[in-house]
Amino acid sequence: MLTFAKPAPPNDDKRWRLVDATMRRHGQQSRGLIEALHTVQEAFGYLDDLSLRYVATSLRVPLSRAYGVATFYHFFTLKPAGKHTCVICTGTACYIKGAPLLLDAIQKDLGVLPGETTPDGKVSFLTARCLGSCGLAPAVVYDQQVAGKVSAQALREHLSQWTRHDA
Amino acid sequence: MTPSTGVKTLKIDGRDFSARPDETILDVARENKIFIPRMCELNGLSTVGACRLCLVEVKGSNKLLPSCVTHVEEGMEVTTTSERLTHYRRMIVELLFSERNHVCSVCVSNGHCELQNLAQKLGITHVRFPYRNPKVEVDASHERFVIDHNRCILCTRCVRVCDEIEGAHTWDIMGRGVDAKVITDLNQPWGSSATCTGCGKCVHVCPTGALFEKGRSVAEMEKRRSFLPYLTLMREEHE
Amino acid sequence: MSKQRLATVWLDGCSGCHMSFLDMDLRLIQLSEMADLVYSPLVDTKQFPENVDVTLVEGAVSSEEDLHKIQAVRQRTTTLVSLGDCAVTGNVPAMRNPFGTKAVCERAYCENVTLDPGIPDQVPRLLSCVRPVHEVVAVDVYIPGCPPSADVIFYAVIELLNGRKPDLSVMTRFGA
Amino acid sequence: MTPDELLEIAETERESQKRFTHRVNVCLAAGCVSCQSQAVKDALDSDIARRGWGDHCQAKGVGCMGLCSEGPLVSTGVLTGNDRLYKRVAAADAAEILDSIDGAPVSRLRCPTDVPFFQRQKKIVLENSGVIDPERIEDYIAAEGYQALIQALTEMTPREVVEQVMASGLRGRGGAGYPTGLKWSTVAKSFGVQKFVICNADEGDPGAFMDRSVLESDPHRVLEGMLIAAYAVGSSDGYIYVRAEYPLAIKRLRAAIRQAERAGLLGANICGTRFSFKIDLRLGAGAFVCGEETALIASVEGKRGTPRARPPYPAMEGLQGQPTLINNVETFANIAPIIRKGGEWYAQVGTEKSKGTKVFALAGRVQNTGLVEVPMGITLREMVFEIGGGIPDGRKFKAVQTGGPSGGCLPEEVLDQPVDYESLARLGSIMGSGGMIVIDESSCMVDVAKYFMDFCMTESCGKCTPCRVGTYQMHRILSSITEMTATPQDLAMLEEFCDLLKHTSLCGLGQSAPNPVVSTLKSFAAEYKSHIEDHTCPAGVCGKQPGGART
Repeated sequence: MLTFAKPAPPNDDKRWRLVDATMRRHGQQSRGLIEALHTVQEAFGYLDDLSLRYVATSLRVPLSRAYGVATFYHFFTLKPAGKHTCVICTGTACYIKGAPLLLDAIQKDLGVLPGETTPDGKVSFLTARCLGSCGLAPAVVYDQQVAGKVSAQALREHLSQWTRHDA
Repeated sequence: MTPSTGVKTLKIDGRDFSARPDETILDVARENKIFIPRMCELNGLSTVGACRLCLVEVKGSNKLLPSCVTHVEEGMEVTTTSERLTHYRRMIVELLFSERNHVCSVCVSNGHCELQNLAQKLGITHVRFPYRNPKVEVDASHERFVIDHNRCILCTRCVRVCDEIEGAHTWDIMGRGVDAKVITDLNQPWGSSATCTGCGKCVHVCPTGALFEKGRSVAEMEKRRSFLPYLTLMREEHE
Repeated sequence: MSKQRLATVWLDGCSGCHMSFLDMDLRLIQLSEMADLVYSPLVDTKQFPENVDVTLVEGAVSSEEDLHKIQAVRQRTTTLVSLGDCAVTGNVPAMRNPFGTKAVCERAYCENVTLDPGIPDQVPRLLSCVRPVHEVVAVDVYIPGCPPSADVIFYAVIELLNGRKPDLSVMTRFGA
Repeated sequence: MTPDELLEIAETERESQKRFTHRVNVCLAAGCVSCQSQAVKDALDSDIARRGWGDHCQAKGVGCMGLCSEGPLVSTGVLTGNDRLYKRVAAADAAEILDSIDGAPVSRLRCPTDVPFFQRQKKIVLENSGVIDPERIEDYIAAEGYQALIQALTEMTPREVVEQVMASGLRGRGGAGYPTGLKWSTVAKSFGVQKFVICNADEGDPGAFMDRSVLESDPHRVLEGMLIAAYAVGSSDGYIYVRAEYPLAIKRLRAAIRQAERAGLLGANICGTRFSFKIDLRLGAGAFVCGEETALIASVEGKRGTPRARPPYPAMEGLQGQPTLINNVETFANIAPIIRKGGEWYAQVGTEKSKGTKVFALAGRVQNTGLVEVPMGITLREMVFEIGGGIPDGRKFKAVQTGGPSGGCLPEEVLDQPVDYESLARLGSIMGSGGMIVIDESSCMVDVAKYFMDFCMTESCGKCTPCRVGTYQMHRILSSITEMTATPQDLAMLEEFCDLLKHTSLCGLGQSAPNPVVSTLKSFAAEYKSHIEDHTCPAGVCGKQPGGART
């Protein structure tokens, strides 16, 4: 009978143990792919070819399918994030209450489009479909911290703190 | 004569047919030479009901049903062609043309292309919607084959034949929506794929000139598909 | 009955459709009995005249000149015909669209030029996007094909001159 | 756990709670947390300790109190009947609130509760929300939690459970409104070696946060609903498919599952019966289409979340090809009270065809934004002008959007219509999952339609042609209208696309993608006209604001 050996982690980075644990929890089955990718992203910040290949071969998922899954879901990113992240909520309530002004402000100030990181790697600019904080529209997430009723002015000030003196 | 147990009788375009319960409307139509347009369906591959060209009207249902995945039912009355269906089919084909860069005049599959033929069959003389003109690549890294994404209609026949018949699963879809794209392995050049066996089945099931053999010039790429139902049958016999 | 007024226009195309038009050979004489060719690259009229019954347009709309020309043609024509794939779909000229005008001009006038490279300013300015004729002005009849055969053109023109709207999908197709 | 043990826990918990004659509830749901309510709770805790009040006074973290726009919300005196609600509370206000606990309320922070926003609500799903501590199972049990489960397991047959759900008239709260009892009965009757129960917590509608609030405020209620469903249909495996964008909800769900397992309410031989059920979490990863049942199943299986043709329906062939029951969070949250009080009790609330209550996320240009639960049949006008408190800043009402990207925009003329499945559908919108966005005259309806089309375009999975390319073409036309370059022919083409997508798309996303366009074309045709014919935007949005030029 054909035997299948689970590949060894690509390197001795300890974070692979977390990924291994998730894959084990799902019985090394292909259905654990998305959960494994979540763990990779949590541990490493993003998914790259190395991790995709490792997860895919460990779970016996075709490479193209793993890549297809990783790019289908917008929560996954294939590029490392910047030092800070700024997520603008573009849910309906936020849109009605001025999210477009925030998008405009951030695009002008940082010169990047949603999903991009500034060339100096300081700030990643993302949009979210709805944070579920509609009561606080328009909402922005600065490095995991949700801020409500954000004005373009407040956003600009926050961004300039990140870009000005960044220790 | 009464049909034996399990056999269903149905009407397609006013004509009576009998069918096995595991057959789809499209299966019955095909057996009886009734043409229903389709792009994603190919005899011998699993069905996905994605292109929406094979939608038909079924009496008693207010929804249009994809004939490739809809199983026959006793007493079903199917209409395969109507003004409404033709209108929708035309729009769908026009959408396919508008999505990428289909330039029939310089295409390897000119004259042998399912999309081109269907457009003519549906009486499409122009595309009413603006072309999207996306910038997509041509990958000629494989030693024998080329993929030109400009001509891909995302029917996923290549994905399915590679997975279901060849068993390599080199192809899949990345991204989503209008930005979706067929890829090999980790979205790497086809020529560098470790899983591709170079069997060329994907090339031959591709309905357009998106997948072709190197060295073919305009209108020279004719595809061979007769192997497919044969392989599929062989496979089922072994299972 | 006075003769009808026929015109042909050449926008961004290879002139293959006009060649195909000429391929009608002897039938051109038959055509000339029904209509006068009042404007065409094949005749010497400088200005597109008023009151044209049928105009065949070859080529896509690529430059500002094309745009102005086709707008004038539309105004002065009763039945406007998109002749051939360039007019109908954009075809080969439109293959530049995904790349943008700047990159295309640089490739054409600089990268591939060894002697005195540089983007000229005396040629008509390119539009940012090559478009089929019907995206710019209303079109009445479409004759796809690259080029449509002389038979198709002859059939279409005769039908139009006789006041009928031909169904050409059975005779020709994209890329034919 | 036996029924008696459960009652004992409830009793012990109630007793220990009685000790606290004074209680300060602090909202720790995501809305208030993002306004620093945790700091308020911490300040209260340390002040209580400093005062040495620990034996009789407690600051308790609770779930959503509803009026999210005025957070952080704090309430006192809930048990004594002398309840007071405070709004926009800061950590610095802690001492003042504690000082006033037996005296006059702190008037500058006081939020009146005798207003329609609170008075017009009827709470079934949210009965524990803002009252119990979502992180403690004992608190849930003390509030009659898991009683319905025990009742079902020990006193009812699975069939009787289904019958009660049927009798309640409950319909799926995820959007389509399919009768829940019927779905349960189909799964119960389907044959499979294994059956699955899935809770759809992939709340994807932009502008909807009902499910998030329920999960954050009362996670055990959802588990209990799933347990009862599993018993009724004969399932032993459950999944909760929850958005990764809801970290707090995930954290509380994980904790709740652990607690329930420890208490013997999840796992093998629950309450000493032969019924076993386990629940696992699956994180969504940002794909709206996964709200569609078959796409959700694909995603739970670790695949791309693309829908497939139905039939076969998941109730017959779902996860791993087995019969699968999929209900959304709010649907499951309704189950425990239905079993506890009976289907007929539930059916008394609401309208003839839409029973019970519905939770709405009220947001947009309205005075009071937040979470409300109202009986079905309430009018749109009551929702917007009484509960919502009308439009702020002296502006004029323009439309109310329900059902998210699959719904429609309803104008002033229909405000007196009742909110129920049939009425909303008749008006050209849908109930949807419960997002209700109020739009005033400062918004352009073409721009709003474009916003939703942009959403559908980027969320289209790309599998079927009409949705993949059609949404792109529709978005292009809407953009040209907002850029004042569209022609009347473009408008006609837009209508053709509406028809095409509705009738030929594979799944609900594509089929309903035209709804916002159709409904605005119907009620706000003049706005489209003035963009196209007069090249002006009546609301002054298009061509000026960045919103008008977004791609």
